[in-house]
Amino acid sequence: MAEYSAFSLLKNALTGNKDWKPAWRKPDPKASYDVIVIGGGGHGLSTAYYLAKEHGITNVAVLEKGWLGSGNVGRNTTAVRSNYLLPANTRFYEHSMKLWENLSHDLNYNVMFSQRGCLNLAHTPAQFDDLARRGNAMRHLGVDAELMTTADIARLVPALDVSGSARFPVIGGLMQRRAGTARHDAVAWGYARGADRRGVDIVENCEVTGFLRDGDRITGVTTTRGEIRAKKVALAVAGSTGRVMQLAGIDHMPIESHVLQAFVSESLKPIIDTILTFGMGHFYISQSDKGGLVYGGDLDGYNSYAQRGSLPIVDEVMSEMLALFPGLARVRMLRSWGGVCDMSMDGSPIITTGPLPGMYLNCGWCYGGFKATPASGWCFAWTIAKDEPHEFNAPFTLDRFYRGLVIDDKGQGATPRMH
Amino acid sequence: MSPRRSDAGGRIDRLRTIRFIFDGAPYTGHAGDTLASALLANGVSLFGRSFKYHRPRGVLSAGVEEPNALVTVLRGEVREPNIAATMIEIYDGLTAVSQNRFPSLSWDVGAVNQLGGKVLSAGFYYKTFMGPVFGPLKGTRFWMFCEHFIRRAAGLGRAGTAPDTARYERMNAFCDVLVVGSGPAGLIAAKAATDQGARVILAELEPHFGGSANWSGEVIDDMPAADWAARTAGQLEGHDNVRLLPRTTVWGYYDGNTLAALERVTDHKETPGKGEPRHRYWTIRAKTVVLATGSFERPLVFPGNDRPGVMLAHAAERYANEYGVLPGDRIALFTNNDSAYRAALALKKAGAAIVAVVDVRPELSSEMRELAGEAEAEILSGHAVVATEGGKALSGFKVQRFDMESGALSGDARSIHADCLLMSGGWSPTIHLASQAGARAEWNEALQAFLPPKPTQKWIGAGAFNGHFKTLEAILDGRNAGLSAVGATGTPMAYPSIESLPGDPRPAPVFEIKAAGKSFVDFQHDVTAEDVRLAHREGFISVEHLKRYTTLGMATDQGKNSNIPGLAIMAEALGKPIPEVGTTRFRPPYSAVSIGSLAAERFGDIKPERLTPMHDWHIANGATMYAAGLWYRPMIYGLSGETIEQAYVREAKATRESAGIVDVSTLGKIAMQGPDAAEFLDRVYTNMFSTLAVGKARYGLMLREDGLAFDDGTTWRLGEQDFLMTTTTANAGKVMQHLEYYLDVIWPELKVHVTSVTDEWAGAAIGGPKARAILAACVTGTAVDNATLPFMGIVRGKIAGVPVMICRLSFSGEMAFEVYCGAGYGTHVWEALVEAGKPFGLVTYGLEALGTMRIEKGHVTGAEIDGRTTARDLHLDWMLSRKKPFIGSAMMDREGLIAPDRLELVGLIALDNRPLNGGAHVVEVLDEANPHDSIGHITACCYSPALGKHIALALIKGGKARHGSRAFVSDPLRNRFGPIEIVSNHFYDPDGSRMHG
Amino acid sequence: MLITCPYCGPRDVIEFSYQGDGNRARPQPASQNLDAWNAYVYDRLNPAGDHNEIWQHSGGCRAHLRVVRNTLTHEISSTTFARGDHKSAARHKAEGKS
Amino acid sequence: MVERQSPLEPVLHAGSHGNFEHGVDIILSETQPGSIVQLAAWPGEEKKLISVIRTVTGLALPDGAGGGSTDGARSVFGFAPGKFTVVDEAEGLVSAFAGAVTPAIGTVTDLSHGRTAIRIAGPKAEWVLAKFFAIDFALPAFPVGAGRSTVHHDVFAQIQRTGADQFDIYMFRSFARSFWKALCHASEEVGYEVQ
Repeated sequence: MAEYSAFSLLKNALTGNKDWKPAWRKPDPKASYDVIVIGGGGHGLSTAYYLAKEHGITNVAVLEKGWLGSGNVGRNTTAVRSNYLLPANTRFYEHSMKLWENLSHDLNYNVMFSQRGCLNLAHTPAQFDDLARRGNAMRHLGVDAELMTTADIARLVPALDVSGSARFPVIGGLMQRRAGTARHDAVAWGYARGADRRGVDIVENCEVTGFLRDGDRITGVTTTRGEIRAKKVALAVAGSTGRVMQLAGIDHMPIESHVLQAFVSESLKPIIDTILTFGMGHFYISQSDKGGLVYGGDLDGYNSYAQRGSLPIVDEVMSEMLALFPGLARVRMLRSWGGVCDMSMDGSPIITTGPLPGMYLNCGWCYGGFKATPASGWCFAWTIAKDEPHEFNAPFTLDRFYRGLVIDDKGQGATPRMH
Repeated sequence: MSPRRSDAGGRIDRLRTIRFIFDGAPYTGHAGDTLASALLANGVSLFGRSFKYHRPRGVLSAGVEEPNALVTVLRGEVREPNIAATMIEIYDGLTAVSQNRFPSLSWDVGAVNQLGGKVLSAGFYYKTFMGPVFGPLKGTRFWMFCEHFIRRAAGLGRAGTAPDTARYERMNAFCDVLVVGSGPAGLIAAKAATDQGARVILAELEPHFGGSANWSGEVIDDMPAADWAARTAGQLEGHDNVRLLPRTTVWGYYDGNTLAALERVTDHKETPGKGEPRHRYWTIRAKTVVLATGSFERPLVFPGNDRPGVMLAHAAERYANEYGVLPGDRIALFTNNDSAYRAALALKKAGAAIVAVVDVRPELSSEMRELAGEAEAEILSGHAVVATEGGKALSGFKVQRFDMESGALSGDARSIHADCLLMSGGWSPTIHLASQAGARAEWNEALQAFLPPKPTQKWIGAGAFNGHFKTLEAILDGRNAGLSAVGATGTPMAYPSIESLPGDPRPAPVFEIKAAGKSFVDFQHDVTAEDVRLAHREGFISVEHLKRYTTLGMATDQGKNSNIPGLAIMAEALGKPIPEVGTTRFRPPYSAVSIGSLAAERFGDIKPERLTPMHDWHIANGATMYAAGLWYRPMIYGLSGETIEQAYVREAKATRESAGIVDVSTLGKIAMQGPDAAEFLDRVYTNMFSTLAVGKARYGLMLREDGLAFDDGTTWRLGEQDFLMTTTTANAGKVMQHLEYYLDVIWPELKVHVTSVTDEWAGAAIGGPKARAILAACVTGTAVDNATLPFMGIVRGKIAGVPVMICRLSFSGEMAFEVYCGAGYGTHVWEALVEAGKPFGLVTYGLEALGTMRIEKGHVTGAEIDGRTTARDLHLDWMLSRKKPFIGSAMMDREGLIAPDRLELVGLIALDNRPLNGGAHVVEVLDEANPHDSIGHITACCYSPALGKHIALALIKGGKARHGSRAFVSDPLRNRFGPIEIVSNHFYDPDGSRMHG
Repeated sequence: MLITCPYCGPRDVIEFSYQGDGNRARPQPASQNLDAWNAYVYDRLNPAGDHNEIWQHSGGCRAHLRVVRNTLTHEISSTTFARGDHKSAARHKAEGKS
Repeated sequence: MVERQSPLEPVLHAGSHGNFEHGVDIILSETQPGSIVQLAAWPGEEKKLISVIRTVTGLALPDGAGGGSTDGARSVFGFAPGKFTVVDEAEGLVSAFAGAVTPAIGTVTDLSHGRTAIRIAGPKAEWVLAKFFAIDFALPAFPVGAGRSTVHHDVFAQIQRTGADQFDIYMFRSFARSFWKALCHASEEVGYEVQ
């Protein structure tokens, strides 16, 4: 398939854009594959891409029950960062960051990764110390981080209320310059196109309805488009993990499904040039290239598979937004949507072999899934190809909870809605 | 009278002239005008610029769906961007400016983008800007360089940074019936329900009730429809069981029949009344909702359909009938259905010349031919518009023969001179709220529209919302809806007499005329029919992919104009019927909602302030306050010229040398009463409480169920069945919920009541060598000597006539006492203690000195009990009873929780005598350039007056085993590196001789 | 979303706090069965459909409730006191019916 | 006897405020009762507790959740299963109950200092309260005497309707000043008087 470039754009413009080919094929599923990846979201697609690219495994099908990227890859606030507290998380997300930094070239698809920085605000000395602890932890793992004074912050985000009279005055912040935002849909489409070009079958509108078993071993799946056998069946269905695992007869998991809402304002001329997070509540905001303010806050806080938000969270998020940006009261919220998150018991993901023979599991992304997309696929592909985890995902096991080896960045314990 | 204004008709008040400013130029209009109608009346045709190509745009509609005529309203420094001119009621002094143009609306350099035309096709961003693989612009740099310019070209209006001085308010409402929309259907529904005595709310997003009745020109019950609507609304006003909400957009349909609505209370006023909110955010919990939200007219897709002067047919009809404004002198219509003919006649009556009616349908009904004849309009049936002419204003258009079946054009193009072209592509019911409520719309082939889904919540549809476009149907619908909403079955009513023009609501299935030139589907985002077909070629065929790839439907009108045409074009490309392409599910909000209204009462007041009883005293006595959660606590009581460090060092020093007093009222306090209270405490604390004697207190530790440390504090046994538990300030709420959960869900058989009494008691901790003497000097009714009041003992007495409870316990490490009294007496007792302390050199101290002394003692707080540490990590394992199970006991010994490499609490001493920083890390091997291999971090630090050193508490791998060893503090963030000694966390008076006295 | 507290009546979800999967059984306090403890603390039933949940009416009477709620539609089919039926609750239900 | 200090003292400005030119529709005051007591019965003991309340206060509790009554000087209402708030203008209500409510019946908790009582009265009382609390204040849904437990964001409140257009709000003392300010702010629109 033709490379994308400024030249190909010009050439096609001259021929009235008549010659563009589909970004990915629409094949019918074959009877069997080496690997089936369930879930045509960011993680499933990147898994297929890296299976082909890094491990030469191309006899692969990605099965998507709806349209490609209909899950959280298309429903998030597009933040990419590796500013975690605990080493296991920082190492993993930093690997992801490195993949992000070359992703557009790698995929020959502009995912618009814009490293405009991510700034966590502190409002009390205690919070500032916590941010310093986190920033130093990052620096000791070779990840960029710096503290910012209120004056620095005022220069970077003039619209922000940094006055001492604020209910929760800004006293400083932690900045990761290499963090940024990307065009979420483009990530799904870019990986899809990349995987497709390497021979992976991407099968949309193909819902998995059950698993084929040989004793304990998973040997394939039944779908709305027929039976498909495979040596290895990999799940990348964060948000629906509970439902799909039930098809495999596993109804208890260290996961709850929760709705996370996101919001977009009407298009505005540039006013916020970084990603910003509030310290006295749960609020984050950035501005898309189209000019919409993209922001969100807390989970709705109860189990749900419905992509429907609840009103109290809307109010909460908006009031936190105006606590930081009192000048934006007359800006208007244009769209809202809800994504279903796999909330794990410690706020960290699961990327592992098993729990059943022939099965591989990638889930528990809470709301860190988007930024993880490259590393998640990369590590999952490794785990599938080699039947053992890479050191980056070795800590993200399923049994870590029982063993007391949790990776709890927020220190909230087994209360998923708090992570 | 301005050129385009008829001298009679409409609901504007011609006697009231209103002056306003648009793009710096002064204009006049009349009371009742919108900015759009007033500007049209002044002959203005250019309203804005499109998003991508910066094409000149006029006004397309007359309502909330307007995609083109967006302006920024200025109120002094405060800016309100992206407001549709069609929704702005003019008032004296209204100032508005156009958007997304530079330097001016008529000369916009951004228009060069139009040259880029085909290159800037859908998805072009994804295909380029990747930049070089090597060199300085590799990675993301090249894209970010380009992005800088792209971002500045994009975006619509500019938001202000000046704080909005307006107020926003919330209103909670409950009703039997919420009626959304006040057209004939909604009005009658509201009336029917109201007459049955139900609690009714009627919400109308426009300033006037009546909907289409205000401009249909029909006659209902022998009076003009507009008068009929006004009369009906008037009748409703008479009842006190109905609330009428004009200017109110119901924008969200949430679970449990909870609806969200925005009332624009004062946007149309020059100055709001005293205390009047700008917006009122209604949260309405309705037993039943009547959806009478009407329908939208659809544009037709043809080359040049975006030129200023091209408008929706009904919009022109509205401007003529409702505002007495003619959008043009020589008007033509282009339609695929009958509704446009009524518009033609209305405009003719208002004084315009109707040059032609272009209808894609080969055959027209005799009624339509008569109407066209009455309008003296040439009929061009079986024709289509293939181009429009003119620059920033329409001067004419071209038509060709058109075959509806094949879509083929034939014959020569003929030019027709006109300054206004009206289009009608059929009507789409406004089903947004029903869709939000949770169900999927269904395609109706005859009406070529999506009709409301089966209700998933308690709502009933009425009128055009149901696809019942005739006023008579709407009124019958409305009545039935209103009645069944309250479970009534009224007597059959006499049909209202309605004079309306004939017309078949069924449009021809024609959405696009394929001819050379840009045909716009999404006007604001400049999405053309070609873009839709390109998306199809590239495989973005699901409706969601179409939306995301082309941005169709993502403009501020949220696809109200573009959804169906876009779907239709994709359907044709796929050779599938429209319903198989699907419709996107609508989500809140129905139309954009001010963020201020959503923050409502929390705008400018995000969180309540929590104050201790002695708060005012602290302020009056020079305390610098510190926000601890919602609480405010003294940080220091600084003397003039003192730095924070000087102040806390002075306070801590004085406390250890003589005495100090601190406000501890914020500590969580929970009354725990009942026969099983002691047993319950044994289960929630790691240590034993059933053995605690009445009149004694004990320090307790709680774990979480997973075996990690949760919270600590002292609990006082005031009676056999009566305990007072104290918690940390930060965890008071969490601990309360924790206890309630176990009593309610896990051990309901336990007879224990827990009540938050945090606010019942004022608390003061007074400590230091002189503390006992100070108490002795002011306490009456009890002795405070060692025998009467031993360590952890409790006595009751009086201070300055007020009953107090005194417990001898120490956080500072000195001989110390906590004095509790009724909160209302807090300041009184505090002042008495301070007074009594004067001869002894008593100081008041704040959180900084408190923190300093606790670090010297090595006590833990939230910085160490951070949700990741165990009792062992904190050297509190001596508190883990082996005699009984307690919450967390079963899980606290799991492999990961006893691993040797866990972070353990230690003390640190800076060997370079320089200040340490909280959050600094600790390393064995110092590498300032590339710090690595952290073995832990500092949780709290201070200058210790007692030791004369800079010290810290830290969580370090290996912990105790490292006591006496050396390491380095590594704080690259603040460039602070240096040698430290790792010691026990008990820096000061480790054997506690001072507090035991 | 509205939750009908057996004591307070229908109240907005803003008054409630979610306490999670109501199917979990806590082992006897003295139990040494670590797997049972782990399952209790970490494993959740997470059905797509009716779910038996614990909520606290923390912004009201503070009682804990057992709620059966559909996780696909958020429809609530039953709400009772978690600690078992209570006289005043019975009275409220009666009023509700009448 | 020592004066109890009110948390509202510095912010309670007697007189008319806001949009009062056309008369005030709201009257705000702090009732400063001498006693606020919480009584809680063990499951099954509610009836006994209710009769104790009757003997001590002379107030009969109507049947039903949230039921309550008031005689002006004394008020009582249920706010949770088996739990009641009893208020008296005079001090000493705790000791009155201490003996009467035996350990077998339930518990007595003194909240006389811990809760602040704010009274809002006037034709717009329902309107102003509806700005804060998501409960139905209409008379049929919230009869005179009845009590409700509810919350405005972080501020818990027990509200008793003590008249057709009069409500008494009991809230945590530490939040009272903040809430009072908000209440005044919300009343400006209709004009209010502070007594």
